[in-house]
Amino acid sequence: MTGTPTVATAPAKPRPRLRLARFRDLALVPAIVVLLVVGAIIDPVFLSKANLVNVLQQQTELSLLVLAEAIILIAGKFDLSLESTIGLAPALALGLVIPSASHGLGTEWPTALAIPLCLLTGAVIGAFNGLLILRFRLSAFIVTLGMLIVLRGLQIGLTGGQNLFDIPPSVLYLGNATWLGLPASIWICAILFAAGILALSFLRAGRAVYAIGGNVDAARAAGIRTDRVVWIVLIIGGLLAALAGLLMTGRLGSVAAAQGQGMIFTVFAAAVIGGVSLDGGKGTLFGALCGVLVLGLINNILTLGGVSAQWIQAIYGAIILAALILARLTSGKAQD
Amino acid sequence: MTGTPTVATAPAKPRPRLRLARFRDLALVPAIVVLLVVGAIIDPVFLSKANLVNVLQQQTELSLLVLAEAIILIAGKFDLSLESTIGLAPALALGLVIPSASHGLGTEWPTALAIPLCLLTGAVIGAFNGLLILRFRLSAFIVTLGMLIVLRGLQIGLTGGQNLFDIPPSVLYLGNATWLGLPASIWICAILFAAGILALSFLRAGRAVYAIGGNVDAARAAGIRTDRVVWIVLIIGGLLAALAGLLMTGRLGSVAAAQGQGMIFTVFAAAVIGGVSLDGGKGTLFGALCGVLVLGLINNILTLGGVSAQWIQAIYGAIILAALILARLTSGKAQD
Amino acid sequence: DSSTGSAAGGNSKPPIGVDLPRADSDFWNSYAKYVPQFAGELGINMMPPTNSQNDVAKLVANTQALVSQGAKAIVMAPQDTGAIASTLTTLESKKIPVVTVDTRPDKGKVFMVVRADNRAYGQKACEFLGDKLGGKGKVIEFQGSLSSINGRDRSEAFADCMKSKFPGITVFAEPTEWEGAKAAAALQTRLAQHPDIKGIYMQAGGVFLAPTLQVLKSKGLLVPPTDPKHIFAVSNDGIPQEYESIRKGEIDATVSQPADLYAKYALFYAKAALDGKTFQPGPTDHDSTIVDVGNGNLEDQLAAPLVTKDNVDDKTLWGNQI
Amino acid sequence: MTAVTAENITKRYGATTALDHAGIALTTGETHALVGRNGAGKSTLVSILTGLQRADTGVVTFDGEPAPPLADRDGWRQRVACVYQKSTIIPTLTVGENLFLNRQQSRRGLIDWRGLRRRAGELLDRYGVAIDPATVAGDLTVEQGQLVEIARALSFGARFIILDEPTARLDAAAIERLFERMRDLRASGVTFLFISHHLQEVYEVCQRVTVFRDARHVLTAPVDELPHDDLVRAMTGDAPVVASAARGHANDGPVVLDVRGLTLADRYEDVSLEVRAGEMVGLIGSGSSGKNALAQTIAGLLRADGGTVTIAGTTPRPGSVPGALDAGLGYLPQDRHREGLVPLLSVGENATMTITKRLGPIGIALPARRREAATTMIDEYDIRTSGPDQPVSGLSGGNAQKVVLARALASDPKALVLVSPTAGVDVRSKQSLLAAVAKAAAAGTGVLIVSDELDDVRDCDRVLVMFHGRIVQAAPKGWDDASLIGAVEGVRAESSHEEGLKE
Ligand SMILES: Nc1ncnc2c1ncn2[C@@H]1O[C@H](COP(=O)(O)OP(=O)(O)OP(=O)(O)O)[C@@H](O)[C@H]1O
Ligand SMILES: Nc1ncnc2c1ncn2[C@@H]1O[C@H](COP(=O)(O)OP(=O)(O)OP(=O)(O)O)[C@@H](O)[C@H]1O
Ligand SMILES: [Mg+2]
Ligand SMILES: [Mg+2]
Repeated sequence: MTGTPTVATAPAKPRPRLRLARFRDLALVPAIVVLLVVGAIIDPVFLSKANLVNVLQQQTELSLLVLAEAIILIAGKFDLSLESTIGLAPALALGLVIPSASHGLGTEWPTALAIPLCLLTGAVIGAFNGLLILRFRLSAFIVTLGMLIVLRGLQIGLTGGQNLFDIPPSVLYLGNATWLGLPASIWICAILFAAGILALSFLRAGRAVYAIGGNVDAARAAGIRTDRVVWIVLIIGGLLAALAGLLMTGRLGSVAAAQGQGMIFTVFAAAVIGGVSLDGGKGTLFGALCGVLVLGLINNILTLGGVSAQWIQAIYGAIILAALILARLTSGKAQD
Repeated sequence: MTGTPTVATAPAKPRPRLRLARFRDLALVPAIVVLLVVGAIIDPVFLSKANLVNVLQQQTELSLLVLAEAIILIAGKFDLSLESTIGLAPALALGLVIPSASHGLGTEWPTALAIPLCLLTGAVIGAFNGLLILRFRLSAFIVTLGMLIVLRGLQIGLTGGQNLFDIPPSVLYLGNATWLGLPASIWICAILFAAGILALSFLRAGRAVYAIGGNVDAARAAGIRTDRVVWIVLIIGGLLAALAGLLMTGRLGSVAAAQGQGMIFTVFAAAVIGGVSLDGGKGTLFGALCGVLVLGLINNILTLGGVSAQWIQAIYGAIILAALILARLTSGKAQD
Repeated sequence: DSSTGSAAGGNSKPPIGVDLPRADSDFWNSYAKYVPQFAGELGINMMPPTNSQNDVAKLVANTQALVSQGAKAIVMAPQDTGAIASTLTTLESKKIPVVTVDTRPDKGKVFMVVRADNRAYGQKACEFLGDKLGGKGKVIEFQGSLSSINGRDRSEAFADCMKSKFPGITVFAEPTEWEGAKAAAALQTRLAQHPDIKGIYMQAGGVFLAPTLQVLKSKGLLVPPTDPKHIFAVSNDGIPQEYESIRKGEIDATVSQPADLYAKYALFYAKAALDGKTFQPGPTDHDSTIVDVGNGNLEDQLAAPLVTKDNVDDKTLWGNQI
Repeated sequence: MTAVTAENITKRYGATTALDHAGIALTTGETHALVGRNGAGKSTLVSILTGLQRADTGVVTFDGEPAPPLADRDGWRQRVACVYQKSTIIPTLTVGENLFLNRQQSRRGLIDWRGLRRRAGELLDRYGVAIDPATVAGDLTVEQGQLVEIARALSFGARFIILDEPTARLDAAAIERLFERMRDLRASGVTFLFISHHLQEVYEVCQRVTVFRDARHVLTAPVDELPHDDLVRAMTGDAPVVASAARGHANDGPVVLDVRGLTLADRYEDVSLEVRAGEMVGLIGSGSSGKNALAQTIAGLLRADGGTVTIAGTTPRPGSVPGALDAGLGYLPQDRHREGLVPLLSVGENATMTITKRLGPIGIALPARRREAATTMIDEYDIRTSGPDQPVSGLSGGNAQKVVLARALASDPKALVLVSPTAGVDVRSKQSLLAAVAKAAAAGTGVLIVSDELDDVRDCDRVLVMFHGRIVQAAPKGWDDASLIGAVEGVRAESSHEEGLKE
C-alpha cells in the first residue's frame, strides 16, 4: 500500500496485454516440461547432467542457424543457403590454410587466419545474398535456393569432394573446449541468444527489424533505412552460419563434404514451432530457442527409447507435424 | 503530359499490353534455342533424335511434378511434399500387391490394383494436406514441410529401406512403352500439359485458380468456392506426383527407397525460371514447361560436354541462379 | 549399328564409358583417381567419365548420354541397385556389356560384378570385436543408410554374426543416414546411458571416424588399448586417416575396401568383354574368387583385408599409396 | 414495400462486438444512407447483407423472403450486388475477366474469350468507363479500379445495390457521374444502401438515413427531417465541435519548406512552392495530378529528376527519408495501412517510430520511455486505445490515423506534409485531426496539406491547385469552391496558369 498519488497521468492503463504477449512466448515451456517427464520415465539416465549437456551441445549448431533464420524471418526475408554456408565457410577457410597433402588449396596461409577467414566467408555470402535480393529485387526464396545449390557445389569443387581431416587445433578449440564445466559451444550459443534477445527488444535497430518485417513501406516512410537493415541482417545470418560451421567442425573433428546437408528443413521446423512467422514481423528469439530445445529433446528421447531404425524418421516427422499443429492451435491465429 | 487540359478522363490504354503478356510466355523460347545451338556445337550427337528423346524422357517425371507445383503455386499455395509422394505412392501400392519375399507387406492384393492404389495414395496425400491447410488454417509451407518428412519416413518404415524391384509388368508398362515411335511417358506429359494449359485458360474452374491466387477474398466474393477449388488443386497435385512416381518406377524398373529425394528444389527452380510466381496468381503452365526443358537441356549439355564431376554441381547451380536473375530482368518486375 | 557414335579422341579402339557414383566421399574420389590411371595402363580408350552424384535418375541419364556418344561398354557403380533394372535391359538389348562396381544389381544382366563382399565386412568387424571383448559387453554400431545395399549388407551380417557367435554382446544399432553429426549425437547419448560400452563398429570411416574420435577425446576415452578404459573400434573403408588412427592406437582395425582394385578390375572386365572373353566361376589369378550370384551374373569378389596394427604399414594397401 | 431487412443482427469477432442487436430496413426504390463513426459496424453489416459472413444471431430477408443459405452464392448475387470497401479487383487478371469473374460466357464448355471481351467493352461503354477490357487490372489507377467495380456491381442486374464508401477515393467529377447513374437506376426501381463519411453526399442522393453507433442501431429518419448537426450528434453521441483553433495570419515567418523547379518524369514537372513557418498551405488536385508523387518526393520516398527541396534551410540528400526527417520534416503518408502502420506492433511503438533516437542512448530504445512518450501522445490526440501496448491493428480507422499523425508531429517538425489526412475518417475524428494540425501550425510549424478534398484545406491560408503534373493556380484565403473545383478538373487551366502563381 505505498500508493502515493503523484502527478496524475493517463488513466492507469493496465498492463495485462503485455503479460499475455509474454505468456505466448512461453507457449513451449509446458511442452519442454512434458518432454522432460517423458524422458525421465523412459530412462533415468535422461535427467543426468551428462545427458542434458549432450542434448544441449548437440543442438548448438542447429540453434545458431535457427537464431540466424529467425532474425531473417522476422525481417520478412528468407535464407535457405544457410545450410550450405555451414559447410562451405569452414571448408574454404581450412582449404586456404592447410597443406595440399591434406586436400588444401595449396595457398597454405597462416593457420591463425582460419577463423577470421571462415567468418569472413559467411559474411560475404550473406552480403552477396543481400545484393541479389535488394539490388535486383529478386525473391529471397529463389535467390537463396539457387545459392544453396551453388555453395554446396563450390564446396565439392574446392575440396574435390573430400572430407577435410587435418584441422588446426585453433579451429577445433571452440567446438571442444570446456568453460566452467560446460562445453564452450553452449556458452557461446547462450551468450549469442541473450544478445539477440536483448538487441531485438531494446535496440532501435532491433525494433526496426520487426517494423520492416511487419510492413516495409511503413518502415521506410518512418525513416528506417530498410535496405541497410535487411542487408545487415543477412550478413549477420551468414556470420552465424559460419560460426555454426566452426563449432560443428570442432565438435566432429572434420569438415564433411555434406556438412549441414538437409539441415534447413529442421531449421525452419524449429523456428516455426517456436512461433516465428514466415510472413515476417512476428515471433521471438526465445520462442525459437524453445523450438530448438523441443526438437533436441525429442531426438534424444527417441534414441534413448531405442525406436527401431526403420520407423524413427516417420515417428520424428509425425511428432514435428503434431507440434506444428499444436503451435497453431495454441497461438489461435491462421498462419497464412 | 499531353498539355491539352480537357475534362480529365481515364487515359485509354492501348492493347499492346496483352501482346506483351503473351510474349512473356515465350520468354524462355530464345533460351531454349540458344541451348540447342550450344549443344549442337559441343557435340553433334546432341541433336540426334535419340539424344533429344532421351532428354525429354528423362524430364517427364520432373515435368509432372512441375505441372502439379505450378498449378498449386498459381492457386497461391505451396506443396513441398510432392517429392515424397513420388516415392511413397508407388512404394505403398506395390507393397500391397507384391509378395513378402520381394519385400511386400504381405497382403498380396491383386496386381491389377497397383496403379489405382498408387493414384489413390497420391490423391489421399493431397487431400490430407488440404485438410490441414484449409481446415486448420496452417501455413501450406509448414504443413507440407512436415509431410515431406513424415511421408519419406513412412516409405522407409514400410519397405524397411529396401528398394522394391519385383515390379508387375502392368506397373512397368507406362514408363517403358513406346507409342508411335516415342516413349509413352512423353505422350502422357504432353497430353497432361496440353490439358492443363487448356483447363487453366478456358475453363471457369481454371480461371478460378488464378483468381484465388490473385486475391482470395475477391474470389470468394465473386462466388468461387475457394476452399473447394484449392482442395481439388492439392488433390490433383498429389495425383500427378503419384503418376510421376509410376512413370519413374517404370522407367527405372524399381522403386528406390530414396525415390524423388531432393527433387523439390529442382521443381521450384523450374517453375520459377518458367515465370510462375511464388506469390500466387501469376504464371503459365507453358512457361513452367519451358523451365523444365531449359533445365533438362542444361543437364544434358553439361554431361555431353564432359564437365568435371568436381565442378558440375557448382556450374549447374550457377547457371540456375543466372537463369533466375535473367528471368527477373526480362520480366522487369520485382519478385517479392 | 549407330552411325551417331562419335568415338572419343579419334582413337580407333572401342570407347568405354565410365560413370562415377558420387563426388563427395574420400573412397570414391580415390576410385575416380585410379580409373584414368588404370585405363592408361590397360590401353583403354576411356571416354570422359560422367558423375551421377548419388542420384539414380542422373545415372540413367548419364548412361543414355554415354551410349549416344558411342560407348561400347559401360562401367558403373549404382549406389541404388534396384533402380537400374530397366537401364540394364536396354543396354543388353543394344549389346553393350556392363560392369558394375561395388554393388550388385537386384535384377538385370551384367557382364561382371566387381565387388568386395560387404557381408564379409560386417562379419570381420563382428569377429574382431567379439574376440577383443571376449564375447561379452556392449557395442555400438553406426549403421549406414537403410536405403543403401552396402549399409544393409554390413548391418545384417554384423547382426547375424553377433547373434550366432557372441550372444553375450549387446549391440546398439544407430541409424545415421551416413551423417557424422548423427553418429556423434548417438554415441554421446549412448555413452551417457551406458558408460560401459566397450566396442564401436563404424560402417564408413570417411564420415564416422573424425566425429567418433572427437567424442571419445572429449570424454577422455581416447586411450591406448592397454588402458582398461579403451573402447575397441573397428572402421570400414581403408582411407589413410584410418591408418593414422590405427598407428596411434586410437582405433583398432579397419576393413580396407580396395578402391584401386575396383578401378583396375572394372576396366579389365570391360575390356575383356569387348575382346569377347568369357569367365567361369572359380578362383582367379589375383587372390579372389568369381562366384555365380544367380540370374546368370558373375561376381568377382575381391579381397578386402582387415587392417590392424600388425599390417597397417603394408605398402600394397591402397590407402598407403596416396 | 420493404426490399431488404436485417433484424437483430449480432456479430462478434473474438472479444470485439462488431454488431450488437443492430438492424436496418430498406424500402423498395429508395436510396438509404448508412452512417456512423469508424468501427461502428457498417462494413460488418455489409458482409452479412451480402452473404459473405454469417451473423451470430438475427435474420436477413429480401422482399419478405428469408435469405438464401450461405453456400448459395448465386442466390445472393441475384438479390444483392455490392462494391465493397476493400477492393475486390484481382490485380493479375484483365479488366474483362474481372468483370465476368466466375460467370464467364462459355461455348461448349470452353470460355469464349472474344465474346467476353466484347461484352466487357459493351458493359464499360454503357457506364461510360473508358478502359480497354484487355488491360491487366493491376495496371489500373485506384479510381479506374473502383469504376470497374461499380460497373461490375451494376451489371448483375440485382435490384438491390450496396456501395460501401464508393466515393472515398473518387474525384468530384467521377462522384457526380456516379450519382447521376444512381439516380437513373433509382428511377427504374433499384434500391441502394449507400455508405459514406461525406455527410453532404448523404443529403445529395439519399432519402433516408440510418445511424449506427458503437455497434448499435441509433436511429433511422428521412434526411429532410434530420439537419446536419443532429446527424453528427446521432453519430458521435454529443454535440459537434465547430470552432477550430484560433491561428494568427502568418505570412512573414521564415520559409520552412522550399521546393524549387522540381521535376519527375511522367509524374510532375517544374513545381515550385514555399511554405512559411506557421503557415498552412493546401495542395489539391484530382487523381493522377501528381500531387502524391510530389509529396513523396519531399518526404524522400522518391528521388526527383531535377530541382531541389529545402527544409528549414537544409537540403537533405534527395531520395533519403532519414535525411528529410533529420532536416525537420514531419510526414503523414497517403494510405495508413500501406505506408503508415506496422499492424503487429503496438500503438506505442508505431507512434514513436520516428523519434526512437530520443528513447535512449547509443542506439537503445527503452520500453519505459517509449511507453511514457506514447502515453503523452495518446492523451494529447485523444486516441481511443486500451493503452500503448495494444497492437495497432486493433484500432478503428480514425484512431489509427491519429497514431500516424501523432507520429508525424512527435518530432516537433519545422515543416509538416500531410497527404489525404482524413481519407476514410469519420466526421468527428476529421475535426479533431484537423484541429491538431491547426494547433501545430499555430505553434509555428509550416504545414502542407495534400488532398483531393476541399474540406481538408478549408483552414489553409493559401490553396495551390495541381493539374497534370503542374501547379496551375494559387488561391489566397477566401477562394470560392466553384472556381477551385474548376481548376482541379482542368477547366480554365490554361488561362489561370500564369496569373495564379504567387511566388
Ligand atoms: N475480421 C475481423 N476480425 C476482427 N475484428 C474485426 C474484423 N472485421 C471488423 N472487425 C471489428 O469490428 C468493428 C466494426 O468494423 P467495421 O469494419 O464494420 O466498421 P465500419 O463501420 O465499416 O468502419 P469504417 O468506417 O472505418 O469502415 C471494428 O471494431 C473492427 O475492428
Ligand atoms: N509507381 C508508378 N509508376 C509509374 N507511374 C505512376 C506510378 N504511380 C502513379 N503513376 C502515375 O503518375 C501520375 C501521377 O500520380 P500520383 O500518384 O502522383 O497522382 P495523385 O494525384 O496522387 O493520384 P491519386 O490520387 O490517384 O493517387 C499518374 O499518371 C499516375 O498514373
Ligand atoms: Mg467500413
Ligand atoms: Mg493520391
